[in-house]
Amino acid sequence: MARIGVFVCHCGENIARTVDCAAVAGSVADHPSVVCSVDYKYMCSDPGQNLVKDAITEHGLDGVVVAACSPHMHLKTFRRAASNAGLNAYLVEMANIREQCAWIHPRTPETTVKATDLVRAMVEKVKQNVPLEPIRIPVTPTALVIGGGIAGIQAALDIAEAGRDVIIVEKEPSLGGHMSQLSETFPTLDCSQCILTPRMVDAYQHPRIKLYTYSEVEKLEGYIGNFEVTIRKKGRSVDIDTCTGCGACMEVCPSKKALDEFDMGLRTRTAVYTPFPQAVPNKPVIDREHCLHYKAEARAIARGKPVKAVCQKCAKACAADAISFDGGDELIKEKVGAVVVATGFQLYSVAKDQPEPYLEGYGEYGYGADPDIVDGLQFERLASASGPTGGKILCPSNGQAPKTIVFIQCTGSRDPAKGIEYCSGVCCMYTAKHAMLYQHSVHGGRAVVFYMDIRATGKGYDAFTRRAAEESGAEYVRGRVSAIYRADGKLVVKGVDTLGGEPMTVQADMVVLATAIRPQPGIKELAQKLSISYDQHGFLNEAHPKLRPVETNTAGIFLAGCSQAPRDIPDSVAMASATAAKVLALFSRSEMEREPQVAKVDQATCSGCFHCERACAYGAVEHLEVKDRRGNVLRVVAQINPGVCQGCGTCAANCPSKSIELDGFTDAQVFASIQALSL
Amino acid sequence: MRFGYYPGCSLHATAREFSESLLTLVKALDVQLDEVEDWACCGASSAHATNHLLGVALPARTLAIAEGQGLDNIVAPCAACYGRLAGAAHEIEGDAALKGQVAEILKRPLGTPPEIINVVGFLQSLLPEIQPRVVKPLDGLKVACYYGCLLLRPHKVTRFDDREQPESMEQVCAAVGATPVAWNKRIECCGAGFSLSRTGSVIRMGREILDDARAAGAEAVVVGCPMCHSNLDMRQPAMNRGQAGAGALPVLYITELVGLAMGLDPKAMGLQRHYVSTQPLLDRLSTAVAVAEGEVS
Amino acid sequence: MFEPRIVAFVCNWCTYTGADLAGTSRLPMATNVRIVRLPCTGRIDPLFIVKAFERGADGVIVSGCHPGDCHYSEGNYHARRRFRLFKELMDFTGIDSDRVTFSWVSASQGQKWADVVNGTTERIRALGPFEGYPGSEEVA
Amino acid sequence: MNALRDLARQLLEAGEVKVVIGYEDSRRGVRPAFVSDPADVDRLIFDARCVHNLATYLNPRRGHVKRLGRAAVVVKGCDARAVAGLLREQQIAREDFVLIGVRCGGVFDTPDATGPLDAASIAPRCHGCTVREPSLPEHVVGDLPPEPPVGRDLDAEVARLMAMPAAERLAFWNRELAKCVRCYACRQVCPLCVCERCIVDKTQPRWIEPSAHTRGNLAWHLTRAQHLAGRCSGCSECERACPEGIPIHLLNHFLAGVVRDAFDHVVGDDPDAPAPVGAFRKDDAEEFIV
Repeated sequence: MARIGVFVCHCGENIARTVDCAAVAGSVADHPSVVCSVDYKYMCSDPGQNLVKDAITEHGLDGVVVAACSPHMHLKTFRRAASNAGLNAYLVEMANIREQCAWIHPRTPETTVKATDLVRAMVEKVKQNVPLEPIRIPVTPTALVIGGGIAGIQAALDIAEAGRDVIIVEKEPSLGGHMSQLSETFPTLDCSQCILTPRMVDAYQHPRIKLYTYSEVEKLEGYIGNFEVTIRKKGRSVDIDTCTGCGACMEVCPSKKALDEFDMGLRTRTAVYTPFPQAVPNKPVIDREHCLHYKAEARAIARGKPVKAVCQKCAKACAADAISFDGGDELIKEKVGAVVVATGFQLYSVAKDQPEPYLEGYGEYGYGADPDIVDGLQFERLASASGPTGGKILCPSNGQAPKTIVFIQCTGSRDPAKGIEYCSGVCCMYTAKHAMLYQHSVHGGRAVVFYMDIRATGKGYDAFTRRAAEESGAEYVRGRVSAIYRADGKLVVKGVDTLGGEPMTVQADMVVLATAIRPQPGIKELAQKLSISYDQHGFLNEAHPKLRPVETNTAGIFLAGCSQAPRDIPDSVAMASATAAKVLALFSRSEMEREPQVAKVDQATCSGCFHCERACAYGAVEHLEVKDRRGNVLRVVAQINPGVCQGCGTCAANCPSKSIELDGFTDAQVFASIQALSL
Repeated sequence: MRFGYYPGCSLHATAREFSESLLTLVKALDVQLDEVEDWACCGASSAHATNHLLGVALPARTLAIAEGQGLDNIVAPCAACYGRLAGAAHEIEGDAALKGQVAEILKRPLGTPPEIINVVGFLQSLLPEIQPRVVKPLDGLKVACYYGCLLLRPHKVTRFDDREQPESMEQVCAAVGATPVAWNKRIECCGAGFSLSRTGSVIRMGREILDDARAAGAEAVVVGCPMCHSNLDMRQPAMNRGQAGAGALPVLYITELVGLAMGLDPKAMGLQRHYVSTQPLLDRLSTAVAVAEGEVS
Repeated sequence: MFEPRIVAFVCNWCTYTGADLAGTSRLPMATNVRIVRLPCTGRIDPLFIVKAFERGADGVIVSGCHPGDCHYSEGNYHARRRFRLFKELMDFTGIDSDRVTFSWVSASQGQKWADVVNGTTERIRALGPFEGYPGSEEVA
Repeated sequence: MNALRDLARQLLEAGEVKVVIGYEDSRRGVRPAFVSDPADVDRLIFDARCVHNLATYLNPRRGHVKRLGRAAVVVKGCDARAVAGLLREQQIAREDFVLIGVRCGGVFDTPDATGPLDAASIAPRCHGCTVREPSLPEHVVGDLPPEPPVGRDLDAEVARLMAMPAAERLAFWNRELAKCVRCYACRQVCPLCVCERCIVDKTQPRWIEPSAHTRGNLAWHLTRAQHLAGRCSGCSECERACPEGIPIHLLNHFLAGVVRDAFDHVVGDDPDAPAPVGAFRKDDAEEFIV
């Protein structure tokens, strides 16, 4: 016979105001399995918890029902208390008589009846509970950081500095990400390269950081603490160990027409190239799309002809003999315990062709086809000392300094008609920065900024935008731009000044569009590989918008920077450090404990139809061969890997013979609840 | 080929040449237009400015009649008519309650409205018929294709062409041998219905359009809307007044242009009705043709 | 007035949390609904509903995360297929499928939960006791 | 028929199989035959009375058949769907048995039928048959008989029931299901009821009441139908086996329609085709969910 204790909480007046707690305790006391039933003002307080603990000892309880608030609030509290008193934590359940009873009903007899029903149902459930032990899982204390921009670098350095191993996978040939393209940074106007390069070098040289550049994540298997990642190391054609970085290959390369990605297409580069002078590792890579040899090879293969060596001047010029045209992609497997996703962003483009059906370009801006209409990152390159103009702000069309420049904020952002309704967060700030950089570069020039609102909420941000408007002399016009076209050699910008209530036209030499921040291309495919979710735009979903902002719903995978939402540098770095803290907490023990809410298969009755396997989103179902003594396979049945199982119970419901039980929500427990509640 | 046809009021009055050129053209193309019986005014632009329900019910009546007549589509050459008919169809399709209300007022059942086709889309679809019949290619006549507002807007109603960078008129003009120029005021408003109430504004707006067309080297402006035509044609002397170097710029309906390329009689198409004389243009074209033929022979 | 007995099978992450939010927001609700908390709608076997009716419930609510929001990414999609079959089968056998409300209520939709609870209660109240459930007379 | 017997003899003599499972005549019509001796192959027949779905003998639950050794099973095109189902669910391995396909011109409702195969006597499952020539078996024998007559259409039966007021439909099923004596012949004959232990035999907890009353009967038949949704091969052997004549196959047939309309899936004889069980589409219709 079960010996169950019931503890009804008043929650001060929160429950007692509408529920007659004493009556609830009294009526449940009659239940044949209940050996003690009490009510108390604050069950979660120390004296309240002691009441539970004492009753466990005194009555030898084998089950506890606490009727109080939501189990989301205090189930852990009471399970811990019971555990301290020697009762298995999983023999404790809560009846939610606050949020789902007292707070939504008036003080009527029905409310008390409902509370009693909920408690009785929980008593019936607890009778079916069995002791469970937390699942212990070994942890591989190595972190995988996807993305080598500022967020990825920060997370990697924080983790490595704490003495744990880190693997960085960066898609591009160099670390650095978009931050390395910026000229100066707001709100201090310090040089981006100057603050970033040392961190890149630190990461590169750190003994605990292993760096895979020009590589992507191919596959992630396993579960928290025990992932196995497959990394696709793209064929670089340059052996970075023997390469001295002398640059002789680039001097001889005849293919010079590839648009330079780092300079946002504002100049061209050779097919063998180092993305930028401070690249880490500072070793070139051969871009196979533009290399004459690889182009010839692709053509030969397509026509079914033999492959012959073409050009290969770089290899001949290489004194270190580091260039080879033989190698292809390489797949590398690594074991990791946690993953930080820091894949960053791309800019929305105003062009006609859009990557998503819901996005639309800006036909009214001529789809941005005019060379003197640039986006924010292009302007960064024009303003950067290492950029194509050596830091002089010049019109791409004619190399002249723009006497009048127009900045248009919220291009794409906050514009549902174009498909993006969110605020990109950083454009108000960088446009202010751009306006200042322009005024420093082109003396006496006119800068006009079209804005919708100025959102400058960070530390020192508002003062910064004010400086742009009030000291640098940028004309801030609150309004939108309806058309840009070229007439008489000028870019005619037609807009409206909504504060002045007048349409206005600016004859400009250059227009800078603060285009929206979007997640990296391929983010959805990556998310699917990692089994994490993303929103309609492809930004990765955090587990909770406020309380778990850097975690995902997949245990052991964390988010930093623009992969989750538009972020500026300080926010990205803060997020990165937060993920590092989460990773380090996970790595602080050699084993981690997990709630034992997992599915189990009754192998005696399993018929091996594997409907469970088809329904499992986590791949937790394995095949187990049942053998006789001579080793002959009799049957193949399902088996669930408790480390992978997340405890949803979809397999249990899909099992036709009900041979799968979900601990914590077993058939017996659910059945008992239904029986008690339906009558 | 057969199409449903809604002439609308303008084509019987100020835009007679639009009607004449269209009908001459379809005759030459062997295309039959079935006029909607007992059609009424589309309501533009006073009805929808006065009473929303009236603004929908007026064109909806025409749609219902056409549907009853078994017409799958209606060619509405006037851009304003096109806008009102397509707008009404869009509104009643998206709002069952409104549809019921309108059906109640009209005392007619409303099913699926016919497809509404504007004059540019109509000609585009007929290009395979038109091109073999082009006997007087326009010798690269530089034309400024002027869309105005109503062919394209609101885009969710018209779903026609690119709303900001359209190409359809250029396509049609190029197909008959004209050279569309690249210019900037293609989709600007001409002032439309303010022609009488705020003439000054209309003159200013029209002047900007014509100036831009001239700057781009256009020899003629091509339109698909009676309102645009009357503003740019009838008021052109006022627009050109005091403008140094502002020569008269003929404003042609796109149907007229296509008809000229097909060698149709300018008079039958009403080209003599224009305020800005089309004669210099016709002379230039016939010289060009004569030269071309001379070379051949 | 007839007070129906309604059992709700809800997922822990969206609807249960939404129901808690309804409580925190003090949204008034009928007292007729009793919640059975499950990890996911994917855990719900139609037999749960059958059992509730057999046992005397007059109505049932099934509710979980909206498609795409499932805490376990796919559980609700599997559930949706199961519910489709069960619902159609109820109709085919003549068991009033109006006795069951299938809904998606997210953790932020406290008001929607209150509407589902009150709406279902009103509907079931109007339908009266579920005497039509086969063999329900055999319970007592 | 000679081709069938020759093939059976060949397979037995070569030792390729230990038993051929086919049909034979008896005093009470056609019945399944188990032929292990090549001398006995002349017992084997195939005609329109061969209604049985012999795929059920491949169901791994039938240990006694398994013990006879490697088998060759005679299957009609429709029966092959059940074999495909067993393969799809990894209940059997293709190399463990041989299939002898027979070309079919439709079968009677019962194995002891006499008289001509006509609209009245043909089994409803033959309606709109597209698998008269089986594709799964490695051997296919016999000539293709003439096109079968058009008979009863179960879709029409479903439509007739759905046209009734719900209360009348409930009364119909109440009346029918009240007859169920819970003999489980429907389950035993089903080639696709593969569970080691049927849910109805699970006692802790007891989801489906075992005694033969309306309540438990309904739970049983609802569950059986759902467990077969998207899997049922449509052979209607369950209904033929029912001693009470309950139209239980209608439930399966109805759900097959739901699976077709809602999940865009029709059960076929390709073992590698994906099944709608344990699957979903993100855009599955959900108009019934608020």
